[in-house]
Amino acid sequence: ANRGEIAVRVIQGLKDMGIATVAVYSEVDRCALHVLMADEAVPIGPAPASESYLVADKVLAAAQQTGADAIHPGYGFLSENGPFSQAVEAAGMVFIGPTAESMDLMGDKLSARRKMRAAGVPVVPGTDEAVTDPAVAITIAEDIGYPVLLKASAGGGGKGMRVVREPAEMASSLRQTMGEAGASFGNDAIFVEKYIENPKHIEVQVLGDGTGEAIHLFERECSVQRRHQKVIEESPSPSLSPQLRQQICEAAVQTAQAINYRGAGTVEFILAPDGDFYFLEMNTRLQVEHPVTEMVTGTDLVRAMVLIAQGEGLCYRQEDLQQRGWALEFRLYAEDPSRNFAPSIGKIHSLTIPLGPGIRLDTGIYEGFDVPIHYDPMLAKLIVWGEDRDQAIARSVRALREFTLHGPVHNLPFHQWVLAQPAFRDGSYTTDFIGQCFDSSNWLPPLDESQTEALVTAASLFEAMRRAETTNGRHLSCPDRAPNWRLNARRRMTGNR
Amino acid sequence: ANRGEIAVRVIQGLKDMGIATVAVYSEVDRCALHVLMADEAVPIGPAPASESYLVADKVLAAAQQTGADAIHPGYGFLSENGPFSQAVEAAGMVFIGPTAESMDLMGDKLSARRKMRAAGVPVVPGTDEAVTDPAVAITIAEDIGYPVLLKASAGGGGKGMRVVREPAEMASSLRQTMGEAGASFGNDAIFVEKYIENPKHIEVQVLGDGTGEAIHLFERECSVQRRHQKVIEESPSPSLSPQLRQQICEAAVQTAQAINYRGAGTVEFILAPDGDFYFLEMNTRLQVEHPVTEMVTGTDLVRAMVLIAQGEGLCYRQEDLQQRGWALEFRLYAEDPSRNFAPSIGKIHSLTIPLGPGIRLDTGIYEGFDVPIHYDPMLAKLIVWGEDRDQAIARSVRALREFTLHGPVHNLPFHQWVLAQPAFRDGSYTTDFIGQCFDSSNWLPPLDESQTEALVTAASLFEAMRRAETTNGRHLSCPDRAPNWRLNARRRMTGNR
Amino acid sequence: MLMKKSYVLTLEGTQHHAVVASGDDRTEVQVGDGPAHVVDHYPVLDGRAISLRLNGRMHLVQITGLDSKGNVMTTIDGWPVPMTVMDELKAMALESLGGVAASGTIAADIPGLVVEIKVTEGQVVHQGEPVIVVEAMKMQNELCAAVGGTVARVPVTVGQPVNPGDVLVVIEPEPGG
Amino acid sequence: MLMKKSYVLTLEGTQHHAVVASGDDRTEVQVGDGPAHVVDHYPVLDGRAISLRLNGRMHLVQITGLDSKGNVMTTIDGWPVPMTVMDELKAMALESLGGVAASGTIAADIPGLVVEIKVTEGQVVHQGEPVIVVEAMKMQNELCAAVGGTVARVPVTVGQPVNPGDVLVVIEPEPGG
Repeated sequence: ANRGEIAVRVIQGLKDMGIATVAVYSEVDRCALHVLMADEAVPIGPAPASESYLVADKVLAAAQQTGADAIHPGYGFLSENGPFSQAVEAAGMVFIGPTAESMDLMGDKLSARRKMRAAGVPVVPGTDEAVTDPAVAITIAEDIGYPVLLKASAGGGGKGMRVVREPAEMASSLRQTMGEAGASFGNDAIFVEKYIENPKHIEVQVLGDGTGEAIHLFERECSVQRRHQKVIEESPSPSLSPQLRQQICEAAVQTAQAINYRGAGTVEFILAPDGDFYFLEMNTRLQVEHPVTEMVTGTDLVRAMVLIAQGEGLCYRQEDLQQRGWALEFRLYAEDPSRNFAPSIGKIHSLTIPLGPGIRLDTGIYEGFDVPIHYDPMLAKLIVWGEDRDQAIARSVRALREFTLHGPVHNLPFHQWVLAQPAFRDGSYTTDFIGQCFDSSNWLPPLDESQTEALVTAASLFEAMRRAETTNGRHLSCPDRAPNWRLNARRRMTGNR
Repeated sequence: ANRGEIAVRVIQGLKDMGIATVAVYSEVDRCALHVLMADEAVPIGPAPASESYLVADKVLAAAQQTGADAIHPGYGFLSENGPFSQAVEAAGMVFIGPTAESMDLMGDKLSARRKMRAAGVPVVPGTDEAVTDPAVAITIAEDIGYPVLLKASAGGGGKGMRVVREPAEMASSLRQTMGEAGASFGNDAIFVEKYIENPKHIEVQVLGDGTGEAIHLFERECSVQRRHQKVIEESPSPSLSPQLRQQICEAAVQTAQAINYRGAGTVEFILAPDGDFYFLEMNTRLQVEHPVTEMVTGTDLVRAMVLIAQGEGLCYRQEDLQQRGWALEFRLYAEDPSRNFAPSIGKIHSLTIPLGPGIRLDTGIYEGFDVPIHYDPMLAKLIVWGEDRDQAIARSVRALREFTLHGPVHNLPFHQWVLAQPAFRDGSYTTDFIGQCFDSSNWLPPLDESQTEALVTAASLFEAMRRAETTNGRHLSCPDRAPNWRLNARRRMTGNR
Repeated sequence: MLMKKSYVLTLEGTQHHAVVASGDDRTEVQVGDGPAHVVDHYPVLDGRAISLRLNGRMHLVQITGLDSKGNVMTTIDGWPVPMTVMDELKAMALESLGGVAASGTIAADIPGLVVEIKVTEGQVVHQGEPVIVVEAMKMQNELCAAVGGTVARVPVTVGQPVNPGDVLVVIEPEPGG
Repeated sequence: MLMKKSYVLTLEGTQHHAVVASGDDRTEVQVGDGPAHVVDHYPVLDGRAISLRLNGRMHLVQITGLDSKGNVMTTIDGWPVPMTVMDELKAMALESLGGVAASGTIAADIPGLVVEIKVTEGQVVHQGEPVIVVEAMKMQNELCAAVGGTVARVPVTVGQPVNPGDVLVVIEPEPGG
């Protein structure tokens, strides 16, 4: 019940288990890759997600109509929607994910904080109750020390947060944050917590069997973020000592056990410069960045989720799991780094995919696909594995040079930029890294002479050949006469002869 | 100093180490993928390998002209040519491979037999001396028991071998084999060894530092062969018990140590149905099927070779190496299984590559490339990793369905056929498997109704659209008017709108 | 208005018939004597394949045109299947050329107007003899008898607009015609 | 015989000039005022890219034509670089249209024969005034002044064959021409 690369990933995972697949799609997604790859596909309405992918009833109907036994929600859309998972189970189907209770509990930051504190998991110093009175907020702030963060209990994705650095700001900030929260999440509960500067984002992949059994698949570091969104993730984290790794992974397992978590989940922590870590939130779904964990631990999380949902419990034992090598994930976004990462859309005119050792590509696009405006601009994920971090980085540089896309503006060059930064190379980067180091007006390295000569030569030759064709009576550069079909006949003369 | 997928693999491996690369190419290979990917490229003559890739002087000159520090020979061509490696070193460059002594020793089956027997490695019962007199051969045969195999000491690739089942055949067989050997290998030395029926081909990857230090990277099974050539390889082997695995791997290490082997090599064994195994030969180069070992052990053999060549010794310790999961390799050959695997050539009109978890593709081709007649018909290798053999097989089925190629006739469907065979599924297959089970005249499964309907519908629509274009005044199906350039303009209307 | 066209396809040695009726808004396909239904289809993968949705089931058919003679290479579920596809008339023509007993049915090749009918029912015609003229885009196309025989039916009249696939003249082949 | 053509390219905000001289057997390219040399180049990746070999170094340039106005998207070493490329005349035309001081140099657009010279050195011409006629494939192409000014040179004579890029007339633009 999803679209794009995650739907493709899930379909591939199910096929790898010999399970038949049904895709759902909105009007603009008839030719999306997940639809092309599925065994069956059901249209569920107009392009806007609110009229298709987010409409529980339509997804349910599609599943019933095709006689599906279970629904995998992917991420986003209905993946963390308690009522939907209940409806799926009420309809006699299996929801491949956690219980509605777990979702609701973790969906509310305040209830999650309370639960975790009770379970002995460290949480960021602050309140466990909603605050409405600035005076109260100020007392708390004095108590835990400025700066503090005002956070919407129902918030997420970086929205509904505000830093307060001195008492004077408190009243207005509180008012504004409550306003936003009420507007965006229909819940204006706000709480106060210590604002940790230059933190790292460390998260731990967990699997739970729903009866209190839980294991971890080690950590991922996702501190490379722009606008509070992850763009590059890696596993292991370069920031954890073996001891710290063990502590943080154990805390994650505690978290999962405390709520009898079922399925795959991610416990997110915030790691302070002083080495203290605090529970941030738990994502009760498969994560975008799950492949780095799969590459390093040699596992298949989709398979694990399905087996758990089938009641077969955990397919791994903690003692059998270990990290081997290093994996990096680069999210390919249709966005313009030079324009503050503004989203871009359009047809994929040309796509060259990196191949060879240590390369995995999870993609939702293909050459000729037209990227619609209506959804997340993430097109694909390049995952690179290496024996160690240095090799993984070197291999990533190679892969990003092989990886080309003409069509929407995209962020592949941005990834090359990140790989060249000392703060990334030495692993010291924090979630403020991009904000501090990236200058959108001046980040592209100038072309060297040989590159410029090559480009000038190539473009002239291109134009000369194009012109030669045109004057031969064919008007290739005139779109309205472009044929619909790429016949071999047309291709016979392209290429290398 | 090679071409095709292995040259691409080596170039990628070197780039992953930050090392600049120089490709050599024959006249027909100017647009081969290894040339496109290299930093520099040097033409070394006409298409026939005997006038280009096999000419040591030309390769050397190219290396010197570009100031190369070292040469990686890949496999085939000059990779096991002692004089070449000596010439490279004489020219003050590094040959990334073993010493000429090792190559020569292992290149001669008789000297290899003697050496191995001395080193305590089990060899197939037979003679260690050349035989010319039928009478002598018969005595030996009586001694070790029929059937026996007459083998050319300089033979290889399944040539220069003859099975003798009774004394009466000996004289003529011996004469013929000597004749063949003299003609094909310029050396008519023949020896007699026991012929083992229904054997399995097990080989062990080894790394040696050249001073007697050697380690193994576990086994590969390569019993799926047609015309004595491997088509599918896997690691681990489904045929080895842990004990047997240990014995055979230790024998391989003994072999490498016995000759102070330097670099990456493969010790091939023949495994008899009764569980006995015998030394067959040692390949003193990187093997086609090395990726299955890399996937299972999490290593990079090209990197290991380079580090050894740089004098940094072995980059792995035996105790750190272990097998994780299961890997299968499928060789994509341009050949027609229905016509006794006769080679095919031609332009790659259309290529769809499998992606997603557990998939690796090492390729020497791309869409638009024209497969030349002059070289090995192997175009690419699909390597599939799974947590266990069942998952690896299921995933391979999925990947082979995603993998399509229009152009030369190829063997991807043949791989699907193999995966469906009980003898392969249960791992009991031997090197005689294809010969015994494959009926070239009747192996393609009939299409089911829905597939037929889909094809008929698709082809009719295809023809209808093509016709529509033609009558619109464009003559797409007329090659001589095909444009040289695939402009976006032409592509704008293709795809999904 | 739907424009109909009949195709003869050969795969795995068997012949199949299909009728494609395409309009501006939709395309109907009829395979064999099955029902004609609207087909949910799109060219995808930059023109390398057609995506078909046949009663809910998805089929991704890779297809490459090899020449203008209707030889195409297709792949479905990873199995390569060579096919030939041509419109019915061409098929007939080839048959008659091939000496195989050709059909006596003459159908329209292009959409147009019947401007002249050179034969009447019962008349004897020889193979290759012009029997009817269809005008399209100011061009007169003379259609000839693929076989010799007796004119059995002429289901059209002068001035009548016809679409590709419409039967114009039916000839009863004479023995060995 | 080589057919020459001059191009004006813009990338990263700077303008570059290149001359492509193509014959049946080889193609020479001259970038800026560097030497013209034979370029080892092939369209590859099914037309998605050009493979260049410039004194031994390999460059794989992905290139996609975006329109007929010379806007192309290129990628080299993983860096996307938008460019515009157009032949010199078109560039001039655009410049003059853009009101920017246009060049007074008029060069041949197509290979042909000079059939008429409408001006003499020293003569004053107005922008848009026809100055020379080149015939190619039985078609007379009248070339006009991109700027007004005084004719400085007419390096060709009637009856002379010219190739694209050859200078035909040079006009000394008048201030603000």
